[in-house]
Amino acid sequence: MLAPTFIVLTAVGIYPLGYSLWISFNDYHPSNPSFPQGFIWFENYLTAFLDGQARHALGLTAIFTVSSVGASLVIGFALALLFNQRLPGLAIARTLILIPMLVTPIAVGITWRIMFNPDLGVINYLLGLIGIPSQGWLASMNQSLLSVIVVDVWQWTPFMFLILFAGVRSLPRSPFESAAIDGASRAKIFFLVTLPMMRPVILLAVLLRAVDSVRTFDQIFMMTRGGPNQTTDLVSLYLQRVNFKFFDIGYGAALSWLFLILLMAAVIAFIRYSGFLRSAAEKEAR
Amino acid sequence: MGVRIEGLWKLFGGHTAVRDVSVEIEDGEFFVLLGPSGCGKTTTLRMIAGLENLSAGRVFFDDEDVTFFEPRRRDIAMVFQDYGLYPHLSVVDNIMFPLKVAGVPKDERRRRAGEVAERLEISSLLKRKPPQISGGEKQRVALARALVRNPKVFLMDEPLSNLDAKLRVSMRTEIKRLVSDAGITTIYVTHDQIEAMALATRIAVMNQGEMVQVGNPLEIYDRPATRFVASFIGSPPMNMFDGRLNSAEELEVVPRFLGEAVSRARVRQFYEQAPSIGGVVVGVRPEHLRLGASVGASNAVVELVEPLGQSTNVYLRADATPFVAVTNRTTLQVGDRVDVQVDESNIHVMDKETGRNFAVSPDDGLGA
Amino acid sequence: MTTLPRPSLSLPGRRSAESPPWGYRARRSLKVMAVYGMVAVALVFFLFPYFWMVVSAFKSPGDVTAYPPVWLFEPTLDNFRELIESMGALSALRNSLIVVGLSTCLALIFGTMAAYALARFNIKGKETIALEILMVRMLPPIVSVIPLFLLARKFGLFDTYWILIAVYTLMGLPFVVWVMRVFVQEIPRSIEEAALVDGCTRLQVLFRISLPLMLPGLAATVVIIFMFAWNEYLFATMLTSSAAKTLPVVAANTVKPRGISWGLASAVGLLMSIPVVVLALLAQRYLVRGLTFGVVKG
Amino acid sequence: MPKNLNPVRGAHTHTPSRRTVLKGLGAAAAATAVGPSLKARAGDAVNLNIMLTNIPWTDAISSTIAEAYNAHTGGRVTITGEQMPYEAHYEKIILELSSGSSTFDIVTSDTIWIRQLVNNNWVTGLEPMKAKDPSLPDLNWKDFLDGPYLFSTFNGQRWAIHATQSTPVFVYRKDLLEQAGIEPPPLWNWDQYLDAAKKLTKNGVSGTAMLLGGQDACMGDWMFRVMGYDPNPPGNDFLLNDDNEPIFNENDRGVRAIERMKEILPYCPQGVFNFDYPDGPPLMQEGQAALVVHWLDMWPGLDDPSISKFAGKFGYTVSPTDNVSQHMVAGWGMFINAFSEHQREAYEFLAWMLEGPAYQMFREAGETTLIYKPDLASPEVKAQIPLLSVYDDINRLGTTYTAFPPYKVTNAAEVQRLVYEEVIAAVAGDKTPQAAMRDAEDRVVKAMRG
Repeated sequence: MLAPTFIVLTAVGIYPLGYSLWISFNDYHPSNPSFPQGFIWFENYLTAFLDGQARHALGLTAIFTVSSVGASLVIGFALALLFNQRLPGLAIARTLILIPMLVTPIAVGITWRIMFNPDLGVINYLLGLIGIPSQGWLASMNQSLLSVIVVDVWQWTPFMFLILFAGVRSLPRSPFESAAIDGASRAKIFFLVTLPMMRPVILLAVLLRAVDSVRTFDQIFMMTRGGPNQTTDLVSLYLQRVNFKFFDIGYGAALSWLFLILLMAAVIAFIRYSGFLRSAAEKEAR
Repeated sequence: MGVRIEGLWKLFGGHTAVRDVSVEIEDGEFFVLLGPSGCGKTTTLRMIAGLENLSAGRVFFDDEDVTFFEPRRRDIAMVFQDYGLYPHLSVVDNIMFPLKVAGVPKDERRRRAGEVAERLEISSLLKRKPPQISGGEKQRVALARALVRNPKVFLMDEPLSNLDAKLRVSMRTEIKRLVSDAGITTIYVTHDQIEAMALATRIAVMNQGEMVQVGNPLEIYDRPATRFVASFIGSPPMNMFDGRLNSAEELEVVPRFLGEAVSRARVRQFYEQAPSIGGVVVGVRPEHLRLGASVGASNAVVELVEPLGQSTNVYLRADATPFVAVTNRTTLQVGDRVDVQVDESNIHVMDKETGRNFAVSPDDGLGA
Repeated sequence: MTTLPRPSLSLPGRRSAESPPWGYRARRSLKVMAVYGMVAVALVFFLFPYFWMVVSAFKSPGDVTAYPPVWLFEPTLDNFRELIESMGALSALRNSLIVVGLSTCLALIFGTMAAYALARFNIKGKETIALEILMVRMLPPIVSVIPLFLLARKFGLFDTYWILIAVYTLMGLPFVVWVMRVFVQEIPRSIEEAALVDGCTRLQVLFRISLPLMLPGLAATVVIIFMFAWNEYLFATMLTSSAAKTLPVVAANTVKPRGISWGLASAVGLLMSIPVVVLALLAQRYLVRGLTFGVVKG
Repeated sequence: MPKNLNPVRGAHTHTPSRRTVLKGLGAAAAATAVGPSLKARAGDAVNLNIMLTNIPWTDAISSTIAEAYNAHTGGRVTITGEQMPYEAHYEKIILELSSGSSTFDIVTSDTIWIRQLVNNNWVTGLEPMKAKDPSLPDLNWKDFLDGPYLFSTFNGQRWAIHATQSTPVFVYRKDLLEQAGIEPPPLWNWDQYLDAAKKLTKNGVSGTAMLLGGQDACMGDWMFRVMGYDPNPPGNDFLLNDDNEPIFNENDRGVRAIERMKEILPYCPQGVFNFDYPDGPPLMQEGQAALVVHWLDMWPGLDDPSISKFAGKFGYTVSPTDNVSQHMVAGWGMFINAFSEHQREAYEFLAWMLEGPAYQMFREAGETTLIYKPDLASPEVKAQIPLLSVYDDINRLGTTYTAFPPYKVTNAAEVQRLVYEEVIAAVAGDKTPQAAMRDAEDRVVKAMRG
């Protein structure tokens, strides 16, 4: 019964991976046959270690991922608690709030680019109405990263919310009532009971979001293409440039592999450190 | 500490879960709220705990109005049906939790938790987490957590219902011992009448949101105020038969021997209480039926015999109407004809419509 | 024994006329107002951009770039007309439906089978498998797009439905396996064993007994993998040309070098969001449950 | 990578000829009619697939022109076009053609990528085709502007028919200049431009605008300024000399161009660092900027009252300059894919295009960068597209044409990107202009390996 999955995985997943691993040891410029081509051992990897732009992109990606996931965790959690109230109308609002994650990232990028336009966009217009001076947003080197983070938070907080909400909903009620009766204040209940009990769900949501977040491409490409002055030049955008602007496919593959290894190391560290899979497995065993 | 509730109401949307419940519970009492599921007993308890907002009414602890106090300000302890343990904390941390949020120093916390754990014989579990221990052990931990802080009032919401039958009995006696040792006012919710009888100093029977009778266990058993109470308490349940009070003279009921057992004077007494009412329900507890060897006037046939060791349930039929009797060991066999007798004082006659028991006078066990 | 009230036969309303003190009610309604206030803020933040997109889809080129923005305008369907008439949105829509629909089905079937196997038969190293599945999700798509392009060329799959279907099936598989494994585990073995005793074959058990029980999980999974495939752009643009072009490519095409066709872009965004939003609404009851991947059992 | 170096395969020249015979369309072709191939039997319909981008003249190809040509061939040849976003066009060309794909028979391409197509033998030269097969129709170039020759000719050979020609145009708001008491420019130098930008910045209107967010657009902004400083031998591009050595900062002209950009930065709209081609027109239509210098083909619709608030208030002239009278040209060409199975039909189609009416259809589809002389001579067309008046100024000032810089190198996209990154870093103030130019030179030299 595993066979079809295995076949698809091999044909569409493993084969391209193997191919790109091989290519990463080559100098390969399909755009320019007059360039040297062929097997060059680890030269691409060595180049990558000296590549300041790659380091820059990695740093930006780290900031982007940590702040975007962090912000959507906080907002998503707040929303999950908010929507856990039993009040009329909240069910509809809860459904409506899911819309951002359903919209095509391409369209999301274009729409926000329109709205963020410092001179013609509706956001600066609305801010102007309440007396806030207009901002550069995507065009400002200080705000561009923040702006793309805002968009990422906008689009994916609903996803985070959905997972966290499911978690909050499935929590047993009695420990909270115990805590209330045992004399704990609201804040203490939140920090001593809610948060620890939500831990596995939070870890899962963070893991899923982080893994998706580091790959974010479409929206940012539509909004800034890595600019201005490379202030939003995340790894995914840099990889796209190396592969599709410079057509340095071998180097692009090497960068991708290094990135993938780094990411895997981070994920494994996260899983080991947090005991996430272990606790899930324990749960399963019961 | 005494607990007094006055005119408690709880409405959920259009549904009335608790309807004008008032009761006064004395200091040190073991008070049981008994009733079928959905009768409002748990809601009442939760309103006393402050976990549920009340629609109307007042809650007093001694003479202090705590109606609008948050649970944490009421100085109470509660044991939940599913124990309400913190799954992420070890047993000892669970027990210490109330002390921790109260700001008790760490050494003191450890000492007190250790003492309570000792008393409940769970000292060997302290390092484990709730998912790793059994239901009975969880129950003890929950009790320990409740006891550790010496609360003024002890609330228990069906604490034994998730345990298996044997454990339930042993925990029951244990709870009674622990609570009476501590002398803490306890309010205990259950749907199990045996549990209620065994534990309570007083029982309040609830049905459809109303408190229908309050009294000590034997009062409730012997003098059920309504048809509901009569049928809810006792196992096997009270035999009930449709009947009519045709006049001040005659109680008509099938099987006939029941009607015949009631004296004219007593029929009149019933009739005077409600002259206009025709339909009644006649009830008699199985153990109040005496089975005599058939001496000519046998009026019933044995249909089934269930020897339970201690006692025997005998299923009978008389005048085409089935009923059950409880006797000591017997040699009766299926098909035997027997003579069934009953004392007039053990026959309950209840209003078919309102359910009121005419055999119990208004001031009989129900107070003023 | 103290004075106790008689069993009360009073009608509702008698005592309830006595209402809680003002302070108590006010505090509660303040809290409710605060909740609604925060919900309103959240709704504005999460819905305004979508609202703006919907509004822009019906604006004429002059209105859509107008500054200050116009709120009242004469709605026009020109954007949709242009999408269909000159940008091939209809055929792209058809392609998208075929490709995404088929790949969603395949991923569901294969993934559920794999999940069933993983959950039911004792396979060692479940933790490793879960990790590997996660890895597939982490792959930057740019790593595999060029090899896949060459592969597609070699086997004549370029610009056909098949290559995209294969890619999207792979994209969806990890998700399906992960979610469905949990749902399989939640089906009591005894139900299946009862069916076996009753004379079903293993396959019949799967299709008649287990599958219906897994439906909520399947519903949630469908929405998520459909959404990801439906919105996928990089592979769609690299592995197709005219014949199998899907909607995201059309969407990207609305960014014209001489001016973003803001109206067109909004129209295509709106058009594309409709099926996903409808699906999500239909399955939203299951979404909450399906998305916790067994970390919590809901 | 082994490539098919023979641009024209026998089978493909022969079969179509036979088709033409049967259609009775070319007597000369009858001589070469040989064995039929299974693939393309006589009388079979042929479909020409064309790689397009999303601009008006390519819209025309897949609609009105396709219809007209289909009618012209009696239904034998159909034309289909696939539009690529401009952003994805380059990568699509490389992926397609480097893998020897015959998906597209004709490929449209921006000037700067031409060398890539030619050097890699991915496209078939038009003149060699004609030389090999004299039965092919003549190509009629005489009705077109001279500029495009610059970028479609290599080694004395024609590689494409040119579709458009773009050139820098200086767009200004006539009304605002008048209000500020500024004499409108026939030809300004950069000091005059800066001065005007300063004066025009007020009341929410920026004096000028640049498009610094796009690789090509920003390079344009910089190059307009670079070329204003030193005379260049005609035909030299401003980026590399004939030995592919960087010359863009000769005599510090690159540095000075960056300094110019920094000088006008305060008089630009806020979004300037993220603006690319698409952001330009709405900005001007809404009246957010008063002056701009940019490619002619990127400013359509300014005089269309249905989308522009300031229609009719724009003036157009040549780009400011200090002491040179050269004018850059760039544009798009249509190439025949060397791997196409319908090269002959493709050639015939291009030849038919050059007859003229197709270019009128470009205009009807909204194209503003016209190269068809009869169109340019028509007063109605000029009234309809006031932008075209820039050609009059070019002629009046006697400027000469020069091609847009990186067209001479094979990896033009990469070279352009490297220079762009350095220019933008300097404009943003991350580096001094001198350091940026030094770095740019280093990186370009490295990128020229092989």
